[in-house]
Amino acid sequence: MSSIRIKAKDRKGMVDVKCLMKHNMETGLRKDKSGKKIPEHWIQDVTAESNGKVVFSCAFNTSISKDPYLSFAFSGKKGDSLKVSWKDNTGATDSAETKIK
Amino acid sequence: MDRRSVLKVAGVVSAAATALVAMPRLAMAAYTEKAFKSKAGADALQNAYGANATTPSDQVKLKAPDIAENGAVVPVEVQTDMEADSIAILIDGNPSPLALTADIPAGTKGLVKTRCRMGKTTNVTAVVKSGGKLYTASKEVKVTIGGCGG
Amino acid sequence: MNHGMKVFALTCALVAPFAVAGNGSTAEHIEAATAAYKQVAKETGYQWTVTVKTIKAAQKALDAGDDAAARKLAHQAMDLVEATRTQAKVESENWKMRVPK
Amino acid sequence: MKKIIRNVAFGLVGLSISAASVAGPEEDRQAFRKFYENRFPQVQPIGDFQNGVYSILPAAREQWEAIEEFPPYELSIERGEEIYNKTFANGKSLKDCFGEDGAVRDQYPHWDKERGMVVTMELAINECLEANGEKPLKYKKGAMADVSAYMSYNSRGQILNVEIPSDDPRALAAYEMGKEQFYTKRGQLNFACADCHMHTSGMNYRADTVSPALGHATSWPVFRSKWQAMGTLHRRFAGCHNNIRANPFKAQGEEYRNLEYFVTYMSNGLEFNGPAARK
Repeated sequence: MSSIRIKAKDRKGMVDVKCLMKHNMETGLRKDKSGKKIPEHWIQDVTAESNGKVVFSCAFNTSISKDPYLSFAFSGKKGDSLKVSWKDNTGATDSAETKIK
Repeated sequence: MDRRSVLKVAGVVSAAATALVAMPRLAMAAYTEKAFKSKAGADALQNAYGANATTPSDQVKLKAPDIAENGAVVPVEVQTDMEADSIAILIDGNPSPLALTADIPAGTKGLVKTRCRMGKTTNVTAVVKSGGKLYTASKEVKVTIGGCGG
Repeated sequence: MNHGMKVFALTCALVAPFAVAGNGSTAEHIEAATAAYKQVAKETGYQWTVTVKTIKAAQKALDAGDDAAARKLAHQAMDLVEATRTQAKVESENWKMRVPK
Repeated sequence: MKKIIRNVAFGLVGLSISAASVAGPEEDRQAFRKFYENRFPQVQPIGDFQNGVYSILPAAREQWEAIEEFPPYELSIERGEEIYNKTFANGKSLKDCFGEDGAVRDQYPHWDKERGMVVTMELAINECLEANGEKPLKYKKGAMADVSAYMSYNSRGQILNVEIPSDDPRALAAYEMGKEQFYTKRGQLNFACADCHMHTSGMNYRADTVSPALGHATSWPVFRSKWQAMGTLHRRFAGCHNNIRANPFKAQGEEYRNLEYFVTYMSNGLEFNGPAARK
């Protein structure tokens, strides 16, 4: 299952998007039980595409909370597709797609 | 807007440098080491936008709590009715202040909501890039530790 | 320390916690505090985390060869056990006055 | 250290002893509810106490509402749903114990007359697992909190209605034990649940405002920002006891089950709205 949960709703032509991305967002400042620093590991880039066109993109620092939440809005309509994807500092990626409600 | 943070952001540039150098607009906001690892807000803006002269504006709406319930999850919302190209969130007191930059293509609302980590009581600044200029709004968010719940 | 001595130490501890302070080895004092702690817990259900911590600290000091510090901590633990016992006794009636009428 | 002890002991001895309470559970509940109505008249309607400390703290409520926009416990509900629908080795599943969607919150905690004990939902989940040859889950967090979150989510809107059957004096005794727990000072810091969550509710302990106890039982399990994870009610009980330097009791042991019986009964009439996010 994807690490991304998307809720996208058409409100009079504006699509209200809410996403939650499951990710530890390690800051690199935390230590594990043995006192060793846990290396930083975080989502750097998030991109949202609707019907193949980029409608929103952003870059995160490690100061975005664990399991990042992101909300934005763009003009679109019910039934359109919305794909959200992320890439973290290790190069790992994930994406999820939904139909706008 | 807290005056000190304006000064801090604005102080590094000379008065003459208020006009921004025209930058080729990036198609997407992308993580850059230079901007996100900067230790000062002004440097972060310089590295992200090629300029760091800012103007406080009531057109930039920043929603953040006066007292954070938990510094690990502070809800922050930036919204503007201006024609925004980009939105950024700066948390002054964090080791690297720039928390987020968002690219706002045409047809997308000048809005971003997220949850941030804050190490201590400090100013949160919302930055909106519009018409080649940077507009800001900021407020102090208190972070408390202790008691039973925190 | 055999069982008889343990009971003896415990009895001393319960009857007059300070009387025992000058006699016996530090190890015995720690054991007496531990036994008293368990006894009060069994009788009343009242246990303080700080007592356990103090007993552990006493043992650690003893293991490290700091007899004086260990002895002091053992006595502190015994005081805490006594305070726990007092709390249990007083509360067996006093809780009722906090019930709204 | 000695000074603290002396002060504690002095405080204890200094208290006067009042007459024993003789009221029954229903009178208790009404007096309990009235206490909070008088203390927080701004909480309207009374059902809003289901939102815990946010019912009395408008500034914190705004942040909480922002978190509830996409609450972190949704991931837990999903995991819980998977566990709930998973087929056991014997071909059965949790559905065979709790129905298609597990919306059974309003049946717990209840008095089990046959066994003479309070049964909570989490206890019942493990009993179902064990009866079917499955491994029981740990009570405070993880998979148990997830299953509980899923079942709780499906139970939203149910009205708390804990019963203390009058034909079994042991049920009343269990309730009384829970009640005594709630009002009894424990730990080195010498606090009763009621000291913080009743008599100083709404006031600050260092940086934190203490929540009212009315509504305490309506929203579990909870995703706590402090934990960065889910936890059950008994996890929180243990956390509170640790805070006041009292050794916590065992999760799902008699003490905490009876305490849950009491606090849930006190919130009878409120709506169940778990799982929830808390600071």
